[in-house]
Amino acid sequence: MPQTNFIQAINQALSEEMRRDPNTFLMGEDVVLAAFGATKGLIDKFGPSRVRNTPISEAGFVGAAVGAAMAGARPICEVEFASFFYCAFDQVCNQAAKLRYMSGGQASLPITFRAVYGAMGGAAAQHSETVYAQFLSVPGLKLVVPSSPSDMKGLLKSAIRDDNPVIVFEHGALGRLREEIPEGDHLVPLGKAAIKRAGDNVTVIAIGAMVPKALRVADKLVKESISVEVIDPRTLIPLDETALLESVEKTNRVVIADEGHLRGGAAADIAALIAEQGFDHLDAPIKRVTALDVPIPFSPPLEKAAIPGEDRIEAAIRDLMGR
Amino acid sequence: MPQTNFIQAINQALSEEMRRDPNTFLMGEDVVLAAFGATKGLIDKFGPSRVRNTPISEAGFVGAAVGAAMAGARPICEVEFASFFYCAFDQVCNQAAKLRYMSGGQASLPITFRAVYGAMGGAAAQHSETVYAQFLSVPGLKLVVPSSPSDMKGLLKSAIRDDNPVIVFEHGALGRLREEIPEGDHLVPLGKAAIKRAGDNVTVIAIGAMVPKALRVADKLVKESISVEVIDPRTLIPLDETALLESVEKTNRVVIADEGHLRGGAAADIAALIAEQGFDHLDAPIKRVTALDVPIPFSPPLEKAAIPGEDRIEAAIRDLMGR
Amino acid sequence: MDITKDKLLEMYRSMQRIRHFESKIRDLATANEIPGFVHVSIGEEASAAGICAALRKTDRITSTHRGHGHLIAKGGRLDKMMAEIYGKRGGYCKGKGGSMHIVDFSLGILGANGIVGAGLPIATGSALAAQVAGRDDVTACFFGDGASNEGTFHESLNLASVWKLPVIFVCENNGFGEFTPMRTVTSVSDIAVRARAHDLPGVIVDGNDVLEVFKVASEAVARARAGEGPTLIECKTYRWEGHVVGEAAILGEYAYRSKEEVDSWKLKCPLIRFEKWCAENKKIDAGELQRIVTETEKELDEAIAFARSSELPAASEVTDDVFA
Amino acid sequence: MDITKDKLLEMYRSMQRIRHFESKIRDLATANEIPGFVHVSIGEEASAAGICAALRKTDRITSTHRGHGHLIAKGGRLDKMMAEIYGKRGGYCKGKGGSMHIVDFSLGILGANGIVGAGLPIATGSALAAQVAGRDDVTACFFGDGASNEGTFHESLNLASVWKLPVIFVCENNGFGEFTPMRTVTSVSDIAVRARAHDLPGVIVDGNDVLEVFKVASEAVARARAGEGPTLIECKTYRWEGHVVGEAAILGEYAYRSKEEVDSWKLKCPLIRFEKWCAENKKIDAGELQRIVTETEKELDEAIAFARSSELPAASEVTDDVFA
Ligand SMILES: Cc1ncc(C[n+]2csc(CCOP(=O)(O)OP(=O)(O)O)c2C)c(N)n1
Ligand SMILES: Cc1ncc(C[n+]2csc(CCOP(=O)(O)OP(=O)(O)O)c2C)c(N)n1
Ligand SMILES: [Mg+2]
Ligand SMILES: [Mg+2]
Repeated sequence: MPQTNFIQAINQALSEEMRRDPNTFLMGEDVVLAAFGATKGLIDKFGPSRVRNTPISEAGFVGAAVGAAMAGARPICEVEFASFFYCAFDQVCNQAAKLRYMSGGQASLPITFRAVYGAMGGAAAQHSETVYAQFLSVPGLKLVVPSSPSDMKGLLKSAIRDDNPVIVFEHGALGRLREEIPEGDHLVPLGKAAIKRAGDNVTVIAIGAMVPKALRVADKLVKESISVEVIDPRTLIPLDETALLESVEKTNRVVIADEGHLRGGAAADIAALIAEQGFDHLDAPIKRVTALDVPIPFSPPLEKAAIPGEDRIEAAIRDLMGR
Repeated sequence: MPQTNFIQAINQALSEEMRRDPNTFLMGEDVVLAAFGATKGLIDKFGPSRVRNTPISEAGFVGAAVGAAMAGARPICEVEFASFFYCAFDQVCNQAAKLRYMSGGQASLPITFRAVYGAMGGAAAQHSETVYAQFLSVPGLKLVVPSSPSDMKGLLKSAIRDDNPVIVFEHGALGRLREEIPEGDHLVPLGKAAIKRAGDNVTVIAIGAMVPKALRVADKLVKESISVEVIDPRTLIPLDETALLESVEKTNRVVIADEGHLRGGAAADIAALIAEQGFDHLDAPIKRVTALDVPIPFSPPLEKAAIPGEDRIEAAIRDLMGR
Repeated sequence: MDITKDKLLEMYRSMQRIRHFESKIRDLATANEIPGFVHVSIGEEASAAGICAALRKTDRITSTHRGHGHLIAKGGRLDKMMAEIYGKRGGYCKGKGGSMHIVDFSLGILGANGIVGAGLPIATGSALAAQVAGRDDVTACFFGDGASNEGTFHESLNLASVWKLPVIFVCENNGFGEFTPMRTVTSVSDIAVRARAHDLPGVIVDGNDVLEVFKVASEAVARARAGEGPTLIECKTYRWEGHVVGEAAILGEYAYRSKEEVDSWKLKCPLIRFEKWCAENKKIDAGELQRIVTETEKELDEAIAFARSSELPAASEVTDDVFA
Repeated sequence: MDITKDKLLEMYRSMQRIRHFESKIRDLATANEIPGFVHVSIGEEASAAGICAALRKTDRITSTHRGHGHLIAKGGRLDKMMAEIYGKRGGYCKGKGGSMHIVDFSLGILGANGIVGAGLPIATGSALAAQVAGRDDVTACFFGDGASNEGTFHESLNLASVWKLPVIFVCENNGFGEFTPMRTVTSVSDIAVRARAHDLPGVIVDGNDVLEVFKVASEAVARARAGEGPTLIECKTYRWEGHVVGEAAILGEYAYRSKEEVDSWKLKCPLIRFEKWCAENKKIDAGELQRIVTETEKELDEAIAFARSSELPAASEVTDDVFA
């Protein structure tokens, strides 16, 4: 089977789902020419009514996606860099997330948002945000952070079919990762974690771009007979709490690796879950490996220092193992 | 000494600091007539140039506060309900919080934002948000959540004098709480927690409106010889980690009470800190008492069910004590 | 333009239903029988009635914090609205929404909204959905003069204009945003002027004249339905009551506008004006109008009875309806 | 209006410094010697130079992602800019900002900005600070045609107009936002029209004619300084290069505009035009202009040498500068 990268995986998912459901349409800044490549060629397949370049008006077009969903469409709305969600936070947090609940369940809002997040090499503070932490406390949203092309395709397809607002995050530095993707209608359900590597001594819960890093560390440490289990929640909302807690029950030690910040980040969210529900299985403190609490700096050595690398995952594991 | 309520405390702080520093000025929607009362009479003291009603343009005037601070002023910017920050999230998260760091320390941004948050009785989902959780992961901001009039006055005065963007949150249902405020230039430093009640068996870390609730529960349980320590972080950034950890070291049991949501909330953030740095002192799981993960509903019985009440704080304490 | 008698009766009924409903809501909120913030639209009935009379059932509307009137004019049921405002399970949103968040999807009411300016992108998107699906439904979007200072106003007008979306932007200019006079925070005195910034027609209409509103709305709807794009209609009007029920208790009476000003607008009551017009033009006799009033009183009484007798939601319902 | 020879030389030097700097940056980025996203403004030099020539040192500017030119024209040092773009410690922001975030407070440069439309409220606030403090400093705000579709554009114009703030809004209309032609996403063909939505003067100027830009800017600055409020100036111009350096490698050459179109604008080069004008009007002789070119080349060489020899920041510096 051919190797597929992230961008191609996204393109396949969009193409298949837009073909499958004529209620879907795509909009966002420059989706026609596809700055990042993911939406390339869709204009030829689906035409200008279903593939629309928007003005640079995030609040306007994100809000329009909300309205379109309320009126029976199934919009796929791209927000280039996840940091630009800040320009449309009301539309996501106060409208999309809440309208169903506030209407007593009358409204259904099948919207898929896509955005690129994370430090990708010199994009600097305003373009490198790991924004998902700020959506965690907004009931009504689903949050998807795939770590591989195959998961991306399967999760994005599920997101598009979901009847709720779902945000699918794509790490800006994972674009070249390649793998085989199962043929056919490959779906990955929202809310199922994946054990990316089984192990016995320490659980590493890794999110998004941290998954490949954690796997490399696990590869390395196995030579020293440290057996690391790498588990990827894949979706932060809904969160597969059972899978995470079961892993901790097995290993009794946990590191949570996330590119977001330490304070108020997704790692804190998962740590709190385990400290509450998995406490009795823990033999050691819950370690977090995250970005430093600074805006992401521009200069490469500073950026590298700010975001969590393999060295820090390894150090955390060794610390827990006393080695 | 006279009893002062929250609104009066804010008014005093604003009035004193605006008199003290001619670089300060106040702007926001309806600050002249003062919908909530806190800014009442300031127009008469400081005139229309320093007390300005803005258009309903949150991104515009919050961004203007940022620009004014960069140009040497010390703006105090009111955003009525904290939920309206969503309309100005870029200006707070991507501009105010980051400009100093991105400029390599050239810019200093002495801005004080004020906003009312929380469930206040039928304000419904779009006006009842506990927004501070979403600013926790934004390095560069300071977050203040006072629980009493005296703290409000002292913290707000410190916030105005601080050279960084500080957001001061005021719970919408605490307006009538009264207490004596020390005379003179009453300042409470940012970053110092307050032990609101000392105790030995369980620590309750309570934020904002949860503090009076926790104190009432502590009052009740002392009759059953359960000694509850109630500690109020007062500022979430900077966080007085030492004080929180010391309390846990003493009591070995902790409940975190916050009106924000469970997932991704301020309670999760503090729980993660303790699970990492206070783990060895813990005898029991870290309990969180928070709002349910639903948008805050309108109808009074639903609102009551959604937000954390004294009953739930009490239950969590009893659970930890095995009683 | 000739308006049929049925249309005239429909508009009058709308205005009466709004006036009765809002007056009652004001009294109930003043008496603390209703929780939360309540904004009523007494004095502004003609714009809601005139615009919605130009719409058909499959057309949609978005509304605001001051939304009861729009919802009623689009056919909203008084009983379910009243029950919602009481926070009862029998309400439109099972008590989860309240005054600022009432929705009726079956009538194309996409909702009141507590966030100023939030309805504009939603209405634009609703019109976009119609265009993508090839249906000719129109969406009308109500908002205030204050909302026209939000960026979403301009972003929506631009998007709707570029894509020629079937949407009618209806600015109810009542001269105030909360307690702040429009002229102190808005650079222009006519919001309609702002249409030019987005190359769409901007029309000013006497918002207290339901017939004029209906005429202008009908043209805009026809344009939209024909694929010719959006229109901005500015209805000049006034709210008789405070911004929010209960404000006088905090601010005092006439804290930001004079009694004379308020009284002068009461003389321009859209209902009385319509009644006079009917009498002068011998269109509808007073008895027929009076019957509508009587029917409306009855409808309102029943709505209140329904709301009062409806149950409060159970605490266990709090977790329902977050996700589909 | 008579422009002094010093002013003419100043503007020419600005344009040359921009052209040289940007051309070099393009080459360095193409050669991967510079990290991150880089946007250059070749072809748009006249608007930066003409506007900033009308400002004094205590006046302030805000800029955009395509900001090098504005910063240079306001007096930014090429060496510290270059070092910043290299991510070096000797850069304006110690390497923390990069191309999109350069700031020089001592020169009133409040910063480039990576967020489209974000500079407008900041500029408005900068002007507000001047007004509150009773100083007569003016703030100029650069932004693109694309940015004029952001709500912040309108919110800022409205605020500045209502409060008569000393700010000049400068729209550099180059016809594109990224790869999207303006006409497909913008409802009007002249951004200046949008000034009317906020009751301020809107002026269109040939953005490749530095003399015209300077004249219009001088009038706007005088107005602002005199307390008469803001002006919107639309400079019609064009970017010769791609939106971002390296885009052709992804999209191919001429993916969204024709070679003919690009070439036709190169014929309108603002520098050549100015040189011709000098020759025709015998204002400045060619030798004097040539000396500026030579000096600029030397300044640039030194800037690159400075940037290359400056150290990268140490990892330990990452936690500095978050809080004051
Ligand atoms: C984004 C946002 N900002 C502020 C408010 C508070 N607020 C509620 S209504 C209102 C005034 C709105 O004025 P206008 O749009 O003219 O409508 P009107 O009340 O006059 O009908 C304000 C400021 C809000 N709900 N949402
Ligand atoms: C809020 C926001 N949305 C989108 C982007 C991505 N982006 C960067 S530059 C650009 C185009 C800007 O166009 P224009 O304002 O005309 O400036 P120009 O690039 O033509 O100078 C876009 C869409 C951004 N940086 N910020
Ligand atoms: Mg109004
Ligand atoms: Mg442009």
